[in-house]
Amino acid sequence: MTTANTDAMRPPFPAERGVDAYNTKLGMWVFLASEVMFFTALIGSYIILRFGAPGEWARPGVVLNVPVTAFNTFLLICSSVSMVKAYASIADGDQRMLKIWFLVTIICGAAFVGVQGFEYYHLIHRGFLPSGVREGSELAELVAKGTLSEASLGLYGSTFYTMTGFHGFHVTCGVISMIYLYFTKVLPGKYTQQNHGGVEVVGLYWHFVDLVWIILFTIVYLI
Amino acid sequence: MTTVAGTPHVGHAHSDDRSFLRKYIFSTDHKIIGIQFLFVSLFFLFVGGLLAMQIRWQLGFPNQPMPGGKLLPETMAPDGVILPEYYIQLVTMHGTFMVFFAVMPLLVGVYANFLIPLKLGAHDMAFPRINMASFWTALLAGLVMLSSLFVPEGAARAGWTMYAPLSARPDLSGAGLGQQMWCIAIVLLGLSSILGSLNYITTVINMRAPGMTWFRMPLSIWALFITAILGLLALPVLSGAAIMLLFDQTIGTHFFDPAAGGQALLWQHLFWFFGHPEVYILILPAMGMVSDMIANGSRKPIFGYHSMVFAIIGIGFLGWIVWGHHMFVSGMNPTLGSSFMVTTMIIAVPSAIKTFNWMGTMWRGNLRFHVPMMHAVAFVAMFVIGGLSGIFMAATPVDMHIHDTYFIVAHIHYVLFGGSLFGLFGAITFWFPKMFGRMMHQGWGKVHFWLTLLFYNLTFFPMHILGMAGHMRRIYDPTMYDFLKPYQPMNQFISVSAFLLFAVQAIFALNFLVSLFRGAKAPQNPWQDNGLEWTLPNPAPHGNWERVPNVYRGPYEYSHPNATEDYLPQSQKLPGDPEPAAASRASQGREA
Amino acid sequence: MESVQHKHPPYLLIWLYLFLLTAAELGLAFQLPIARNIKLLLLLGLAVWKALLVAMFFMHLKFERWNLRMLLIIPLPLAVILVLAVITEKIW
Amino acid sequence: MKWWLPAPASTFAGPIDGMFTAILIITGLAFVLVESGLIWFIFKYRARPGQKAYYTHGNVNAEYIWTAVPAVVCVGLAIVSNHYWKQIKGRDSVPAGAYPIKVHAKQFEWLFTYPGPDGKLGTDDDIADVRNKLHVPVGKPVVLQEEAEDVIHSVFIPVFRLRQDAVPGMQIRSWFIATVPGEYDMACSQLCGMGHYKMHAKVTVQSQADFDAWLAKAAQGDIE
Repeated sequence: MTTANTDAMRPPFPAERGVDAYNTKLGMWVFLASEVMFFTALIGSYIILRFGAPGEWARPGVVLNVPVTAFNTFLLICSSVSMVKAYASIADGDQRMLKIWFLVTIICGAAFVGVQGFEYYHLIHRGFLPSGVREGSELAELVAKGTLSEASLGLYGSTFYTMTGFHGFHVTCGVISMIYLYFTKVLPGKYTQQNHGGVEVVGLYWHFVDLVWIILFTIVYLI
Repeated sequence: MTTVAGTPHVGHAHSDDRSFLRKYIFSTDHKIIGIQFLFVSLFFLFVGGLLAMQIRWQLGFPNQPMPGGKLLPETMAPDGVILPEYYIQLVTMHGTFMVFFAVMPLLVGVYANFLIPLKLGAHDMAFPRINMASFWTALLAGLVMLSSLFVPEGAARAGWTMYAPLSARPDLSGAGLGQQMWCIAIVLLGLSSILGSLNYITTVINMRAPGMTWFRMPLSIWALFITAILGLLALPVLSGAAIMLLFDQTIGTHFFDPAAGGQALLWQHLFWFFGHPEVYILILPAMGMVSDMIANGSRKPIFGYHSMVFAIIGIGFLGWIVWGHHMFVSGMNPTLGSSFMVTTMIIAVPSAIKTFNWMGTMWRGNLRFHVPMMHAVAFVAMFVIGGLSGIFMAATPVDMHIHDTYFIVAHIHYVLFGGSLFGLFGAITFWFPKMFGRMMHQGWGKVHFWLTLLFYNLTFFPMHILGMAGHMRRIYDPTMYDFLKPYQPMNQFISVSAFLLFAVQAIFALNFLVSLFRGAKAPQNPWQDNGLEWTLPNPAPHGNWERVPNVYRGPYEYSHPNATEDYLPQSQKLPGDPEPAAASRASQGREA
Repeated sequence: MESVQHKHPPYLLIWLYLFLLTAAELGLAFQLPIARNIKLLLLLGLAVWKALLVAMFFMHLKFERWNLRMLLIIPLPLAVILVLAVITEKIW
Repeated sequence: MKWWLPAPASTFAGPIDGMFTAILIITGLAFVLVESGLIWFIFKYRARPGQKAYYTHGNVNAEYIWTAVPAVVCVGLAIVSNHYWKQIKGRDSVPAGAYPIKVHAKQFEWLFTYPGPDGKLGTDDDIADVRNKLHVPVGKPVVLQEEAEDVIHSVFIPVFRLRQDAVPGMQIRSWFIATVPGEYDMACSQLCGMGHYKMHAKVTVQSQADFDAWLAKAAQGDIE
């Protein structure tokens, strides 16, 4: 009785309404506001620590593999587009295109997580750890040659792995929930032109994750 | 769309065929979840109190065996004498339990859940299942925190503020696993609060009964709404910080480790950026509920409803830009200190407005001193002391002397005990009939009130004097210091008062438990209140309303000239009241 | 059901924008020999531009009512206050 | 047992105690006003048969007054606070030629380093790492250069009204002028671990001559 209405794409009636958004959509926006603050804590700490870091911060591209991540960025942007296309399809009542675009989104998202795992594996292999540089690794040699300043590498590792790790965690959560929706709602054709709140709401989350990555990519990899 | 004016919707109880487990344990009903929060957080309140008693024993009677102390293991108190390492665990866990697992869930978990749908005329929360998840996450967090007391090295040892680098370095604090469990529990609690907050916010924005416009909402709901916003935006910062702290402890990151370029003050900034809104999370709901109780007890509309609302909003906003006043002597840039000092002084103003408006409400009223009203008036009286003592700390030069002394301890207890807990005792008594269908005993309630008020002041007022003398917080043995030796009798006096204060809470506990089973059956509207919740039977059925009532006026129309009684429920239609526009906007009502 | 009535925004065009902006960022970061501070500002500007594109079109903020937009705007000043206050700390 | 602040022994004590007293008077007035008002209302307006409450939603003028008065008072206090704050902690407040003493805080003791005859820290003639004994000359500005080895500690000397955290990774300066010769307690006021409570030092304020004599002896290793 009470939950029946929450997924429908209209505000609950009869009621005073603060915003013209149905509950799940409003709830997702509210949740995203809190996510902004969570990433503020992580990104803000990064900015603050970088400002006060001893020794020169590693220049972009020295430690991190930017081309791979640029490809990853591209993947995530593509998945965002396919997500919004999926939404537009079902808003026009097109079940077939919804299924296709939704699947593309899941694949791009999963590929992003995979590439990030690959990136982590290689970084750790090269000696880049959350605590700094591993003794006797490739990066340790760069430090010995003076290409890298060791003083700030500990902070570099700490902030890099925490920020990208938590972003990756969010992407993973998004992929899992999309797979769940794909099999329980999308494939059985439960979304309709009138009722497709789930696609819109998971889309909001997905675009937000994309948005965070756009910021992270710039400030972590390029600056 | 007509609602029969003021008629109780009795006899509409839905046929409820849910199993016991669904109904009382894994329930999605906001009322049951509120009650679950109530029992759990009262338990943690008891735990926090028990820890405080041990602190007081050590301070009053250092190095003497504590009565019953032999029950504690050797690692805490050999022969009943508290060890210094156990003492700082006590200090840490008392603060942690009281702030995060007692007062915060009591105010927000219990009353936001219980009151928001009932007072706004909704069937339930916007997301009942998320609501249930929020409770179970909070319980899990509490259990993790509680069990950390019993791991080999004991619980976290860096104070409830968990200042790094002490908290980040197991080799320096002496506690490894306990510190990690603290972080994990706090992250879980943050998750629970965020889930709860997004529920409260969505419900308040989208699910108000027709006619329940923003400025017809009771002040309790306004306060809980702003509290939810504060929680929504503050808790993730704490969670982020706790995660970084956890990584510092476990995987070797260097966020707060100055040796590798990390910043010790970063933790303080993040913590207090969360921490100051948190302080208002701990007091705003009590302010809101006290406003309801004072208007009810005075039989008079609240004085200056709009300015009360704006004061709540103002506190909610200013609460974000005062965090640096916890850090005046931390080595923070003194110029930054000046700006924080100014904002801190300014935040005193909305609190002053609220205090005077409460007094204005009582002025020329017809005061009924039922137990909730007594607690509400005591709230005002005690909150004033806590608020005024805050001005001493806001003045930066004075803060140099009283920072980290018992003056601060006195201040926070005047606000959290004198404020929040008095508000809560009142609220528990006030909504007890709504929760359980029975009344709490008024006579015993009054006995409990007077004894608590007495021993509470005897416990916490002398702490101001100790603080002025320079008595530091969190020290194991004050008799180590020549300048504190003369104050030992006062410490003993405080300890004895604290034991008595703790003991008289048994009256409340017994009253609560006995009333649960033997209390007098509650009438429909025991306090003759205007709130929507009192149009329902006690306790309210699952789903609350058959048909959502229409709302015709604000919540505080007591002694209205046109009403026959001295109260006028929000859903009672007087001749000439227009039907709310939202009621006719759509034909699809949400019938059961 | 307002969102159905109005025409969908040109999503593929925005995708193209995002792609080009990302390419521009990469070029800026690694190819262009300009002063570091200017580079930093330009890169941040591009990132904000991209983020705004995503928020406005993909998340439909452009088509929402102001009070829903407010929801996401409220935390932003708080974030800025936190970071700025702590950074002033380092500058003294 | 004194029911007041400790006896003052530095130049800061005057303004700080003065502000404390002023705030006590102001808040005391507010306290008396509110509490006596409450008690008066409780008696005067208690429920009586036949009495009906006065139906009003408030009074805008009254609200203006009780918004404006606290606002003015608080802003006034803020101005006064800031005035003294700048004198005590301000960036440029440390007097030129203040006598430097290095304070090295670690779990759970204080190590003080005094400059030798050259009056400068960091030179060979420093009298390094005097444990838990702070000696200062009376009437002369002294600047403590605080640093911490492991965790945050806090220098707290109640009679001087001086408190300043020592933070690892930061160099923090904190100054005062002692006014009354004598022996005082110094404590750590920031929880710094298990032994926090026993991290105390003795502060001796003495005349310049006595101080010089003590310093000369300390240079020989005799710090008593």
